[in-house]
Amino acid sequence: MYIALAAVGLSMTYSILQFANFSHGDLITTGAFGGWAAAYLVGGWGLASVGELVLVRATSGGVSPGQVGLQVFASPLAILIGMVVAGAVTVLVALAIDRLVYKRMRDQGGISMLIASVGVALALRYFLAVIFTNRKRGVTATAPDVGPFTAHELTLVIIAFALIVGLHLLLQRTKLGKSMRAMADNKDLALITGIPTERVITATWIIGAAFAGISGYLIVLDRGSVSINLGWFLLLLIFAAVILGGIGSIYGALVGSLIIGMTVNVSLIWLPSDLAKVSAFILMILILVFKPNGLLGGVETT
Amino acid sequence: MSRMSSADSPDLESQRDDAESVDEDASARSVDDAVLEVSNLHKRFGGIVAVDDTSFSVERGSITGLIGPNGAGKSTTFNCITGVYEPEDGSVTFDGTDITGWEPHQVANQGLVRTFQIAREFPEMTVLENMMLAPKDQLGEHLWRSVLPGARGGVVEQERELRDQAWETLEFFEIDHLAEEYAMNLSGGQRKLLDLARALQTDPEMLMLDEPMAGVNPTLEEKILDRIHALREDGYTFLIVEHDMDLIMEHCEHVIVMHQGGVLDEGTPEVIQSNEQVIEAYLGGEV
Amino acid sequence: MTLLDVANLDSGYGDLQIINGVDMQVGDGEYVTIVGPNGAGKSTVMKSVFGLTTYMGGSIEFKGTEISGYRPEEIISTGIGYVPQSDNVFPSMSVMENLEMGAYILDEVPQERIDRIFDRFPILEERRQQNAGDLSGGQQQMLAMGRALMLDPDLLLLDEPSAGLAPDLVQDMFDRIDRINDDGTGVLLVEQNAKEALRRCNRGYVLVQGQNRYEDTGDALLADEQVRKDFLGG
Amino acid sequence: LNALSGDDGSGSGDIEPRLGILQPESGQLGSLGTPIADGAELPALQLESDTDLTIDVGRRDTETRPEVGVSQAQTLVDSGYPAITGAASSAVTINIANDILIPNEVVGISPASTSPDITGMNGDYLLRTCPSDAWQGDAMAEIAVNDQGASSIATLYLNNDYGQGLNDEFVAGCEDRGAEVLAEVSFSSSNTSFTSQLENSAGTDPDLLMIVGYPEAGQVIFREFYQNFDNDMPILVPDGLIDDNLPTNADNPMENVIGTAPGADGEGIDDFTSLYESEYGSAPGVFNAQAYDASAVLILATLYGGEVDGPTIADNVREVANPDGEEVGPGNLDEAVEMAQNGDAINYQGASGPVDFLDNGNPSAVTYQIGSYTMDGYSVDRSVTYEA
Amino acid sequence: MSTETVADSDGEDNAPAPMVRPSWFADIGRIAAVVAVTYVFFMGLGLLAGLNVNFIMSFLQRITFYGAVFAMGALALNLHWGYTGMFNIGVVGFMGVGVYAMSFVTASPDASPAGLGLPIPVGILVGFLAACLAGLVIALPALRVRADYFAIITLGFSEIIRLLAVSGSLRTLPGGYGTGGGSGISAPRTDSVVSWLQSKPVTGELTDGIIWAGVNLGGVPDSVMENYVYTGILIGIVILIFLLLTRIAYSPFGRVLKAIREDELAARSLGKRTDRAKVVVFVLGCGLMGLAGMLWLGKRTLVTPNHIRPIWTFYIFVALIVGGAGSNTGSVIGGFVFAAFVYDGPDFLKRVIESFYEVQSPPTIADAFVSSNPLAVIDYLVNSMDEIKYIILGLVLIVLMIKRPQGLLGHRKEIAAAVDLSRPSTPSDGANSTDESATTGSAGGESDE
Ligand SMILES: Nc1ncnc2c1ncn2[C@@H]1O[C@H](COP(=O)(O)OP(=O)(O)OP(=O)(O)O)[C@@H](O)[C@H]1O
Ligand SMILES: Nc1ncnc2c1ncn2[C@@H]1O[C@H](COP(=O)(O)OP(=O)(O)OP(=O)(O)O)[C@@H](O)[C@H]1O
Ligand SMILES: [Mg+2]
Ligand SMILES: [Mg+2]
Repeated sequence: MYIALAAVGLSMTYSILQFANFSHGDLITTGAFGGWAAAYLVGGWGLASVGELVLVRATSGGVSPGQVGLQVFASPLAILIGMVVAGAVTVLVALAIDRLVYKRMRDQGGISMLIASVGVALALRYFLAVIFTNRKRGVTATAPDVGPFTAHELTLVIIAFALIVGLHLLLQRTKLGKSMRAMADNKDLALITGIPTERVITATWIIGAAFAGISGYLIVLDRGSVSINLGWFLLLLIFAAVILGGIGSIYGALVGSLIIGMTVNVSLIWLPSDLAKVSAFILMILILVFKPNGLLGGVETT
Repeated sequence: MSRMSSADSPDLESQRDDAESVDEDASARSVDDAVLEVSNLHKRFGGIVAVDDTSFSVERGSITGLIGPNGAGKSTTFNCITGVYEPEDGSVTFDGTDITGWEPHQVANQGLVRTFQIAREFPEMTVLENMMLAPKDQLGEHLWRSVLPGARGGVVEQERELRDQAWETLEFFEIDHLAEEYAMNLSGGQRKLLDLARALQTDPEMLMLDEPMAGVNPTLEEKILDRIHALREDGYTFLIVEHDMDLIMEHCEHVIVMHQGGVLDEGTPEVIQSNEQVIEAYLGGEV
Repeated sequence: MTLLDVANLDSGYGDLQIINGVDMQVGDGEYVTIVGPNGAGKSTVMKSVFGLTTYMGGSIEFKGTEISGYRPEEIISTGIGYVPQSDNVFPSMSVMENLEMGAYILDEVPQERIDRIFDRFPILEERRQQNAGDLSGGQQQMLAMGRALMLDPDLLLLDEPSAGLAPDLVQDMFDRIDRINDDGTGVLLVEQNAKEALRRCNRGYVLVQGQNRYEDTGDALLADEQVRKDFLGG
Repeated sequence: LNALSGDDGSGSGDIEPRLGILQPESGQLGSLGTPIADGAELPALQLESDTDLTIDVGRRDTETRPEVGVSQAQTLVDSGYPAITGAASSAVTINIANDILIPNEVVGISPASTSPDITGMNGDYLLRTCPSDAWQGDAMAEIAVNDQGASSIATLYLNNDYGQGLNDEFVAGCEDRGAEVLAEVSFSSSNTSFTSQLENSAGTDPDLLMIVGYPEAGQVIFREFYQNFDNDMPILVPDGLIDDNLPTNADNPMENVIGTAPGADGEGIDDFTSLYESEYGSAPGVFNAQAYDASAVLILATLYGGEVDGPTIADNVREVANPDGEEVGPGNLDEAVEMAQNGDAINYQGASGPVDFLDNGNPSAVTYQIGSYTMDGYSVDRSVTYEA
Repeated sequence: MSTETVADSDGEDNAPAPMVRPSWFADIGRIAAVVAVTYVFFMGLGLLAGLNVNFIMSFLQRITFYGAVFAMGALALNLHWGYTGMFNIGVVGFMGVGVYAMSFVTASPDASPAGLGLPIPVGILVGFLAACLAGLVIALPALRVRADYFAIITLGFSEIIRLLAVSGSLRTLPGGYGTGGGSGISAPRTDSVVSWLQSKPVTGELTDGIIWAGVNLGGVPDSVMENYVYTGILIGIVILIFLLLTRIAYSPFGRVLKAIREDELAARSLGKRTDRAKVVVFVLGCGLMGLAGMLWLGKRTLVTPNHIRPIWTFYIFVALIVGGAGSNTGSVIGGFVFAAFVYDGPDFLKRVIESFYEVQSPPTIADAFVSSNPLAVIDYLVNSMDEIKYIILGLVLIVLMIKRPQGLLGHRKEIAAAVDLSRPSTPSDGANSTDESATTGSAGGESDE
């Protein structure tokens, strides 16, 4: 499910800005650190030095997640504030990067932007590493169970679902959705029709980055620990989900994520756990090969 | 220039009378020497029937026009013949060989080459490279020929010939000054010219041109038409989709009219021009 | 009064200069045609007016305001509509959506204009839900034209609108342009269907190699032996 | 052999020992590696302050990754370090030894690589102050089957040399003792979630679960374990998963976890502990004493041999470390140095144990410490000793 | 007809500057120049900082070695992506197949996991064929799908290979064979060909001579010199691949590849058998990737799954892009420059900085800020050099893409044809044709025509 959130964000920037954004994973990480820094600050105020809290337990030892009590039921406010900050910080970072990097290369091809995004990915990730150190650490307190799920899993699903529905309504009800599609379709023509392309791009980044940041934050909520490689390790799966579902489609991203998630789990029934991912990838390849869309698409003549 | 009058009036008569059900005498027009025969072709896209039971044949060595309103199914017919689409039903015979459902490259290598309505140049290759690509059966297209020491001599020899030929063609189409430019930097009309010139380079038996003159300057257009006639004299066959009626009437000896996916009528330009249904469906008040 | 006044324009793509000191005017409600060989720079002039090329010098005034530095979305709101030569529809949006995009800068989509366009091009109404990319070549041309008309512009730039249209529609297209022009909209038209275009317009330019070669009334150009021979196919 | 020291005329007093330290100061073992490297640097710091000896120490980080380790080792070797204390992870150590140490005749002593695979390698250029897991696996099997009375067992192991080696020894030991092995599940360090692996191992409901890995994955494994399984299932972990921060990172006191680790109870342990604490302000952790001993032996062997060069050091390691000779240790390292420089026979008795090397490079005896976790960290409860 | 048309009047004035057909020795010269400048740069920097000469020499050897490896990878990728437009992002998977196959063939039968114990050249051949075969297996389904699907399939493939290699289930198979799981397979090193060379009469003397010269004249340890010799062999192979690919590039076959990249349907409509060409090229490229993998990882005794992480694919992509996709010369230069400045360079710089400055760093940046020592922040940053190196790497990439998106060489038109395509003056001009064959020889490779 969290893949879905991240995938929706990636899918939007992919289709509208016309390049595969390899820094998306690190936007996720940015959100995770930014959000948890805020959550720690709010939840752990007074328990430890501000520095220790803001850096989310950068050194070994020190205050423990249990002490701070970071768990949805124990400190819902801290968790909520953390989530909002996660989105906000990521949006700010993404917009700054767009100004500094991508804006200067709008007229270059997708490949140049892709490479630049790899550069952004590295710079961003290790910038985070310098600040937060590259240690992996636990950050959440153990969550109680609610039915078959833990409270954190449930939180994740509910928020992700709400966000996706919200986005759907936003795009349905406003011109924004259409202008985004128009830009994805034919950018020159979009210019000619009077679509303020720069503003659409900004909006795209805001949505894409907010989704990335929040998903990063929620992933950590679910998994309990955070490290600077969080987003990068997920990126491949997210790309697979996006492409599987069809670039640019929210539901596609959703479905793609579910397929990827399910294959991994279902194959456990027959295969040793270390081969589960293998079967996911094999199935993915099979779907791609036999999906008629993949076979017929691309031929266009008039 | 001699224009063959190959129409067989009785059949046409019957078709005109019964335009809605052409299928009955689909391959009715008896052509002495048909190089291309299309019969009962069907193609649909979802709910839209683009080609609906189309049959016609093209005489060897002729310039045949294919006309019809926008959306009549002309381009789709082209695509079905050349293997871009696979028709749901019907058959295509070229030069005595059944080529239904063949791959585009097989069709092309059989000697049937087409151009596209919206020119498909290779954008990041120079105009010359575009031209050099086209000729069939190049020795150097075999990897080992191009790479193996000692095997390359013949390739180089052939390349030289092809190059000279390419320059000649480019000069004729007046785009030789652009030879070393990337094809993507050409203007709209120049691209169409390149597309046509490139198709000619393949030295085909028959050329199918999808609106070759749309966007081409009239002066150049005349020149190209002269060339087409000259080639026709050499035994080439042309099937041309065009909306320019003057051109069709003046240069084609045989005209096929498509309407709503089927063949509405065919015959000499004069006959077509006087067909009420054709006028209504296509020509508007022009004639 | 001149609606559009292009003076001594230099422009091109990147470092490559294509347009060399072109002068061109379109008066209020005037109908002007540009003809010329392939690659002369006709499309480039239009793109330059719309801010889509690299501007290198000269001036472009619209209704007395210099617009050479404007962004396309600003230019469109000053009242210029543009139908480019190729790639002129949004291929994976429906016909209806394409038309709606034409009215993007308005707050609401004017239904009567859509109706008027459907009146003129009934096939578009029939295919309103189809993706524009699946239309036939001619149908796409109609759609592009319809899209540009959604805004009722003061000046309409048309780059070869008749290319690929069936003869009845070609006539129709020209009639339509006449009527748009009669309603007071200035028209700047690029056509390879040059004779017809020159017959109908007020004035014409012959553009060769990025420079003005001839300028006169349409009829005068039609009558000129040299022009006929070199550019109109005899 | 000590005649060699005469080469320099005035004795070897003015040679400058050069010691490389190659430990994982970041990466999977990052949290263990830095204290180990500190321990390895300690003899040099101690000697530089207590004597007028200067020791050139080159300290580099392997990031717990073989390719990084190899290139850092190459850098050390190219810069002229003839002896290296390192590495920690068995996978890294094996790669470094094969690709760099042995071909270049540079002596490496690993304080922490316990994989049984190392036993068969070149005992002159690759030695260790920690024991082979052949022993630890057996010790763990003993604890599991005989102490804990487990008759069914499952394992979850990191799929590298260390994890695979220890798992194989442990499983063999358990089977020898008549216990049934329900599942052996491997995981890779790049995994982000281990639920399915836990399902396949802990999910078989064994009497005891054995987990081998490093803290970075360990914290996630334990977090997920406590979320999904019975908190009372006994879990046995070896040295790699002994880390004081594990309970806070997993947010659980981990009281069901029993740990084993090669202990440090040599004669010099108290001297070492006080030295370490006064230098770094914290108590030493796992393998810190072994690291100290490794460095100390290398320095002594260099001085005893009188030449800063790999083969000479290799020849003299056993001379200074194995019996026969004056017993020296962390407490009197400055005197030991003097004796080595004079060519007197010495027998280094370390912080971790007697530090006697077998021909295959392994130590001849070892003590295992058995301990348990609380929220505050790990503490040692008792120890057992093995001898070759 | 018309006499005054655009083309006739002064079309020539507007014509683009005539293209110079690059000849391969000029290109190799260019490559050599880049390498030489890089050497001088690092040499100078190192000596200035007073670094150990051996260290510098071995650093130069290393960047050359990695340069050669990256160049091989980039060349193969250029064949896929630069020429044919096949966006293969599973490069490392094919490398992995090659290395694992080679290791399996050459590992000793007594080792665990066991191998076949065959000589290294056999292993390399088998590895190459295995990588080709893997390419074929992937090509058959993958080439039928859209470009972005193709990309994800190749990526999926490389992950499958890695996951299989790391999997515990395949660690040991019946017969003692297997992947060895996380500990990989240990096999003889490919650079043992150096000692093999030394044992042969003629080559032995030559190799010994080179090593002797390095040791005695340069004072370089012989281990470093042996590495130099091995690197030299790699360079030789890079040159061979370079010539092979250049020959492909300047040929009708290369032209078909380009056409596939640009518009496959149009190429098919001109009668080109694009599917066959794609399979051939894909398989060949995969084989070359396998070769690159073997020569790189085979230098180690152990092949582990760690070596086939996707990051290596990314490195090779960057190398190719730095040089300029579509150009073979660019691929080689890109590979070297990437290895020298991006992959290994920052480490060198750290050494240089360390030689001037001793740092004592606080554990976190927050501590650095509150620390009483005003320099603590700077100390912290210097200590974080490992991270900062990646930040610099990222920034370099960004700046490069903004300022010089076509790669270091700028946009080059390498015209896909076996002859000079400029307008023949007159068909029967004798001087012209000799002129031509001269250019042809230089462009096409050996003068065997
Ligand atoms: N890929 C497609 N998907 C769906 N419908 C299509 C597709 N291609 C063509 N059509 C429809 O099929 C019909 C025939 O199209 P076609 O392109 O063959 O017309 P045409 O005769 O070439 O027209 P024009 O003269 O305008 O080019 C049209 O109604 C068009 O909308
Ligand atoms: N994007 C571009 N980049 C570089 N050069 C271009 C580009 N587009 C067009 N050109 C060049 O500019 C010149 C003028 O092109 P333009 O499209 O304006 O011609 P045109 O007069 O519209 O011709 P046509 O009647 O064929 O459409 C041509 O020589 C063309 O090669
Ligand atoms: Mg058509
Ligand atoms: Mg134009």
